[in-house]
Amino acid sequence: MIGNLPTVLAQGGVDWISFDIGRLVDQFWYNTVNGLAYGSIYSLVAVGYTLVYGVLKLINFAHSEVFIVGAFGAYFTFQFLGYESGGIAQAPLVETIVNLILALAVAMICSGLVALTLERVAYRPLRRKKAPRLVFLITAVGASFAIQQAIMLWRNPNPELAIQLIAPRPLFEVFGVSVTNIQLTVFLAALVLLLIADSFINRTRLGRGIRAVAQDPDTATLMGVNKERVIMLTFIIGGLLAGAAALFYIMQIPQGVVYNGGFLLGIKAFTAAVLGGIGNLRGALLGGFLLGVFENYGQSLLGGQWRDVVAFVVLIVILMFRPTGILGESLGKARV
Amino acid sequence: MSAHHFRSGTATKVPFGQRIRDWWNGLSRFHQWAIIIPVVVLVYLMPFLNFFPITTEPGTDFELALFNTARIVLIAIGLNVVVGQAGLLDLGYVGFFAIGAYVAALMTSRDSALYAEYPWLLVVVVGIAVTMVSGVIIGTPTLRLRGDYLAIVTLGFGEIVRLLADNIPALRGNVGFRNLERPPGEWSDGTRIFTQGDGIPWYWLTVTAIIAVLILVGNLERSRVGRAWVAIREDEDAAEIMGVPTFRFKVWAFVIGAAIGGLSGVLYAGQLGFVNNARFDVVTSVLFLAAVILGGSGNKVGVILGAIVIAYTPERFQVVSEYRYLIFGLALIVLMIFRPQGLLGARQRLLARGRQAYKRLVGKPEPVSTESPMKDSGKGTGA
Amino acid sequence: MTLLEISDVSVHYGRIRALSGLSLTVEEGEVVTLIGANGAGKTTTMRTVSGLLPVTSGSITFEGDDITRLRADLRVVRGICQSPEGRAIFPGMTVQENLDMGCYTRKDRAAIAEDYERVFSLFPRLEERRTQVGGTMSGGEQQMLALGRALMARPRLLLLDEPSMGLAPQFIQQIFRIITEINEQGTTVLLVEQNAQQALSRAHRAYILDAGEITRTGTGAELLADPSIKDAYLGVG
Amino acid sequence: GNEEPAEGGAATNDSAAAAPDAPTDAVLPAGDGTGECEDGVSIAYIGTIAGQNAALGVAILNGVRLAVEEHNEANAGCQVTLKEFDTEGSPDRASGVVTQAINDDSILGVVGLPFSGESDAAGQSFHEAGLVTISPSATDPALSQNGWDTFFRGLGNDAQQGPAAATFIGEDLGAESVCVVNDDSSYGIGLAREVREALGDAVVCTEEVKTNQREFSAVVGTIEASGPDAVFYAGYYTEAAPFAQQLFARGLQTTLVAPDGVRDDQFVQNAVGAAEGVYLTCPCVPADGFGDFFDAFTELAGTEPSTYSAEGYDATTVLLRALDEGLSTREEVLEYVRDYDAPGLTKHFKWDEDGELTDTPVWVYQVEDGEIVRDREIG
Amino acid sequence: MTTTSGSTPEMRHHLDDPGTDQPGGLVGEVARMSAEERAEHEAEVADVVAPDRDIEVEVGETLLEMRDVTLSFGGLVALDSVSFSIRRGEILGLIGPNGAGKTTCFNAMTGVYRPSSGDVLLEGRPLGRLKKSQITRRGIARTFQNIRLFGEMTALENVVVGTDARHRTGVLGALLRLPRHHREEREGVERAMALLEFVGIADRAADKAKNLPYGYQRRLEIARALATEPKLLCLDEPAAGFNPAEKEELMGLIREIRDDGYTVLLIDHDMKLVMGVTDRLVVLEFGKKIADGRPAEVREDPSVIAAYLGVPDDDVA
Ligand SMILES: Nc1ncnc2c1ncn2[C@@H]1O[C@H](COP(=O)(O)OP(=O)(O)OP(=O)(O)O)[C@@H](O)[C@H]1O
Ligand SMILES: Nc1ncnc2c1ncn2[C@@H]1O[C@H](COP(=O)(O)OP(=O)(O)OP(=O)(O)O)[C@@H](O)[C@H]1O
Ligand SMILES: CC(C)C[C@H](N)C(=O)O
Ligand SMILES: [Mg+2]
Ligand SMILES: [Mg+2]
Repeated sequence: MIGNLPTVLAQGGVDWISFDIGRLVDQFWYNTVNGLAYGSIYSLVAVGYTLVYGVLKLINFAHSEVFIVGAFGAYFTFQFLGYESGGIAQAPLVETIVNLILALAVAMICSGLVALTLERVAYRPLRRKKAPRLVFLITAVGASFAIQQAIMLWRNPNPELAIQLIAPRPLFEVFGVSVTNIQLTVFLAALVLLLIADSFINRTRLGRGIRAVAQDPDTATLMGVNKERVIMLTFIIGGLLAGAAALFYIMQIPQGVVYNGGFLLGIKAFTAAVLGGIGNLRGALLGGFLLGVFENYGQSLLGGQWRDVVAFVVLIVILMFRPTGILGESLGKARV
Repeated sequence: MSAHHFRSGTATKVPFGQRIRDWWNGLSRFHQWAIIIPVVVLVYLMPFLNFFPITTEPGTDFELALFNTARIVLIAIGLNVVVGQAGLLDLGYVGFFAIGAYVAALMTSRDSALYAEYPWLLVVVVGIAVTMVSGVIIGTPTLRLRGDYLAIVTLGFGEIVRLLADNIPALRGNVGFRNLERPPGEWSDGTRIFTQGDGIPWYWLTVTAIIAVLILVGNLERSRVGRAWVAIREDEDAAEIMGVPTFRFKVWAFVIGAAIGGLSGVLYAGQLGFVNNARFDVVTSVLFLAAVILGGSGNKVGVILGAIVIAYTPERFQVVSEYRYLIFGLALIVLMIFRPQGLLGARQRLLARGRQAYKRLVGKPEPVSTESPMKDSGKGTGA
Repeated sequence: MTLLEISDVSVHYGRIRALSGLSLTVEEGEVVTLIGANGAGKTTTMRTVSGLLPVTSGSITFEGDDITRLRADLRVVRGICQSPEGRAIFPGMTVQENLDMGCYTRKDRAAIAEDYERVFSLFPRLEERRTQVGGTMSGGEQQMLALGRALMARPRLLLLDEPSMGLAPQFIQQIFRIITEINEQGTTVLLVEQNAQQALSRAHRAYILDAGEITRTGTGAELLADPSIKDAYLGVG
Repeated sequence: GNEEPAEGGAATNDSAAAAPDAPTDAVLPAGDGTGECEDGVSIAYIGTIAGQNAALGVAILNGVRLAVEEHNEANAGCQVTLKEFDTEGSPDRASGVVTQAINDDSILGVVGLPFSGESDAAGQSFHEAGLVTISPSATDPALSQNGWDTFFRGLGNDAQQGPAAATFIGEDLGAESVCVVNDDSSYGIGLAREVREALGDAVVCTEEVKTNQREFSAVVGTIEASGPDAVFYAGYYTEAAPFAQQLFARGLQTTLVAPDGVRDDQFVQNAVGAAEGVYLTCPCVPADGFGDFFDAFTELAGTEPSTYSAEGYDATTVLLRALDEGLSTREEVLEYVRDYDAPGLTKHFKWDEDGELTDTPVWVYQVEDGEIVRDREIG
Repeated sequence: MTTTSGSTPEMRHHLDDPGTDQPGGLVGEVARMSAEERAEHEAEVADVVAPDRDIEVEVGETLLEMRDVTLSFGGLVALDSVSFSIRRGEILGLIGPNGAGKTTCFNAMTGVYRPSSGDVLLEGRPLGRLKKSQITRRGIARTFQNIRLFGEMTALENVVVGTDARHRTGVLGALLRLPRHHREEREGVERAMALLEFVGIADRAADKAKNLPYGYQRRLEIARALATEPKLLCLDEPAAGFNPAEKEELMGLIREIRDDGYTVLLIDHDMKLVMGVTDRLVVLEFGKKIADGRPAEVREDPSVIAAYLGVPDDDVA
């Protein structure tokens, strides 16, 4: 009976959500460290969304598949290098580093190629036909489906067996929280890659071309910018970074290279991109880190099942106050 | 006779959707009805056209496939109001569908603490009302956002709805609600009309709902409201400055879309008789969106076609079930590349009365097509 | 030498034909003006020359080479630059960055620095506002920026689509002075202007465009003197 | 006897109880070869085939296939078709699929549905359609309490498995503190409840995870904080594998015990090293003693029988017996099953009015060297 | 077609005797009507264009007042304590060098920007924090310097959107097609069509706005703004992109708008147009008002000459 509504809700009120502030405080630094490591992955993937969005105004739904193909690439490199799935490898440091760099290269190339192919096969023909913007969204979805399914048919729906190149090992402590070698590597490597990408976009001539196409493709052409090349370039950069993210992802979470494993991560990364201000590379970076960290805080405060809810609530709240994201251009374009 | 200098191009070919529309608009009212009525009859008779190549059997029960297709059509029509008309990119539409389904579940499943023997029609009304209210609740804070910021926030809300269903015990998560009540009524032999197994009554019910919704939504589109939506879609600032209370109309678009989504949620839950948290994810939202865009965002007939493609294709190819999503994904790409404006492009023609006014003032009928104002008016008479 | 030659070009927008068999030539070192009413096809012509619109028939040659199918950005490399109608500055870029875009295809650093000087001395407002975001500039300021940007490209052929639009009177005079000046320095100019009086008096030759076709051509002075032209484009009195 | 089967895939350790032999009087699918039935009669397997936790479904399905094959070979007069329906293992898909099966009039009996959640969602439909179902594996005790007269369970339920597991954890393992983790399925929730009730005060923490969850740091964190002697995970292998991995990656010193939903080689494979030493309870009877069945199954499926393969085989046998009698309506088959009273490979089949069996074993297995090996009978 | 090539004859008949040329198109249609028909037709058009004929026509009391309005963007003061007022029935010109703050003035009046200090008063009541759409309903309409039309809508629909500002039908009315809705729809469309004719682009009513040439788009903007039945019509550089002949027609059009009872605020850089049509001029420079008076006076004002007009140059004026 409707009369039960209060009871039902009250029961909920007591039961289903509780705020554990103690845990939030206790695990604050742990979450911060962990969140930053996770956030680096979001950031790297988010850049791909943001760049493509900037130039084509397209939410590239298939970017999550660009990512997952990179993950498979890295995974099979590990296998090729003779690492047994299952065990934790104990190779000498130098060898491990070389192998990691190798895997990084393969992952980046795989993702880059997929991104490029996508551009060629799914988007360029549409551009030629001057399709409306939303149509790209649908081919993106179609491509995402197709790639996922192809991987699934090839591999089967189960996650690949875990391979761990390096075992997590605490390196040092900050605020009483140990930072593992993996976390540190991932964080630093991601930061370096992001900085390179950023200076490429903001400092170089080609980067300026990208921004010009993003703002007004026709006029950019009138300035001598080769639009097609610029678009290709953004897909490649996005793909390369997603590939890097993929390697970092399997370093942190060895379990989970699975055909649809990119999906949720993709959504989170896109959320991060929007959070930071879509179209803005630094925004993607900031958004990724923020999202990673806040998710973890929320998880501590409310419990693991609320983690994703927290991510979206953070997004909504921030957009309420900054409707174009944290670093988004405010009204710059919308002069009346 | 006109100052106009355009000549119709010889090389350029007329797009398919345009041709259909030109043809349709060229028909008299009488002829239009003469086509509409048999088509509607045919639609109602679909369940009896259960033969190759239309049928989905042996993969899926044909009648249920029809119902599911109709259900997606209804959803697409609702989403089209939001996306196609008002231009609000909503990636969380499945949330409203979910709310409708959950209202039905909460009111009519014995697993629910709120269960009582409500008349089924009341469930429909409550379902729609609750989704509308949630449309307002979700719309009010988010509709100040523009474009894709709105898209991601709606996606977030859609996910939040799903995750709440996951996490609030009263909503029973994955376990779900069983044995939902169905509409009343018995055949003459005393068996229930609406059962889980028989798709036909459900299909008819949904088709009827679709027709009603089409009429109502059509009324809106041809009114100030529809114009306001398009204006907002085109240039929100300008619309506001031209006196259109944009925010209010955006919320309306959202709420009307929500109501239709809620209605189809109630229907879905009723037929299936079971509701849990599993089918309300982003992918489903995106599929709904795909239906709208595939058909031709903004064009009702197109959207219906799009929904049919989206819903029917996977059912049809259930037989090759392993490959069906691969086929489906590739089909989306190929279809879009071949028909980038959607199966039927966006509607564009003068308002009904505009045609009369135009004729009176310009002294000849409104040119039917959009692109060329002086369609095929022969060799221009330019100076 | 003929720098630009458009012969018998037709252009369509979907089913609409906007240019029908248009032919015109621009000689090296000339200022050529294109005049016509709203909707005559002036902008269409400019965009076609720049390569933003494909031709349905006819050909365009530049310095004797057929560029009909050449990509738009490569035409810029060859020296065709346009200041488009309605300014079309990059709204999210600063004034400085917008100007930088003007020399996207240039590599001669020293000359670029010189050109900055020149643009800034022509439009001091731009120098004051170097870091302002282009999209927030006033209409006239944006027009200055668009012109400055086109000048930064140091093209062989400069296409100006209504450069005086939105400018205050004292700037309009200046714009026309600049046109003459850069022309004297060797840049060929194809100019679309509604300020026909000024345009014609500055132009070596002019074309009258109507309904997608050239209806008259002659030297600037000839056309200025023609009463029917005067009536149609120069206003009464 | 106590001998190992010739193939000896499953290594037995010393402490392991012997696997039961096939009862000599067990009724087998082939029957006496005199079955007579109408043309075109069929039975259905409805359950996961390629969806969630597919391995569990496939293990059963192969048992069913084997039974039908053996039957058709032996009974020239009664050729039964097996129709397979994939529910993808999820309750929301099941309803639609079941409707389709119900609408197929040639289907006179159903083996399934394997999982409790989907059984729960679909049970009413079967009841309304009067189509008999024998589940070889669904263990949620509540399933038999819905008044569905078409529901028959071919094994013990979690009201037996739960307490048995609790006893095993408390007594055999000697754990004094236990964390009980469950997923969000009816099965996980129901089983965890039984286990918690039986464990009483020994339960020091309870956690819930979601279907398809892959990341368990929060749950593992809580467990770590409670430092239990043992962890009981009530759910399926898809989530259990990464869970186990992440649990032990933190270096927790605890024993993981999991139920039938985890008892599959996929778990061992997916969890990689983390599966080692994990105890798996299961109301399923070890099949390595059923020589002929074991061999025939291995030949047909290419793998050894696994969880509930034999139970699936037995359940099919019951339906085939009915068809051999020439029964041709759902009503008659239902009636036949209701009155059935005969031994099968795994146990004796005679259902009470709720559709439950009386004498049902529960076993515990352990992962040793990457193999799931039988340990002992616990209930 | 036999009109003088290049001009837009459709506008002619608003200005002078339509009999003197033989226009084609719409005008031709009108020309072929009999005298009474034509008179009737024009009365009809005029009637719909300005339904509130009883608006004060002679220059009357203050309609809008800018009171000490200051508006700054970051460090840049775009309007610096600007005060002036517009009287009912007048055509007021707002001029000044590029970047002087003219468009910003419009933006402050129409609610696009809020003044940092000071007030905008319409009919004595401050606009305060009214929403943009509410301000439009209160009676201020505008065109945009950078054209802002609804590109995918037809020209006619663009104008009908303007008329909607005066409609009262709600969503429910539209949903159920109540009689009032019917009436309002009919009136709106008729009025919109008449307005298109009024600005001279009726024959392109069925074209998508984005496909119209620049000059037509400007006219369409005017029609759309008029459709909201404003008390004050603000035109931001309406003549940009017009040739001198067209500008002249526009002058006639603006006068006619005023004669129909509207008050007009006009920004333009074309001195011939501004001097020819306005009753009064306000001059801004660097966000400050530097002059306010009749065109003839302002033209002679040395500070205005220095700031804006430059050395008088007949070519340009
Ligand atoms: N994108 C378009 N789609 C369809 N038609 C177009 C498009 N752009 C321009 N046109 C049409 O082509 C014709 C020529 O337009 P164009 O812009 O070249 O005129 P113009 O001479 O530059 O006019 P103005 O002086 O107003 O700028 C016009 O009638 C216009 O309606
Ligand atoms: N949003 C903004 N942010 C920063 N500066 C702005 C913004 N809007 C306008 N400005 C500046 O304020 C000044 C006034 O601009 P406004 O558009 O009002 O000029 P205007 O008088 O209309 O000039 P024009 O004749 O060129 O159109 C300009 O210098 C402009 O750069
Ligand atoms: C196949 C089995 C593991 C199924 C499980 N016992 C359940 O009830 O869902
Ligand atoms: Mg133009
Ligand atoms: Mg301005």
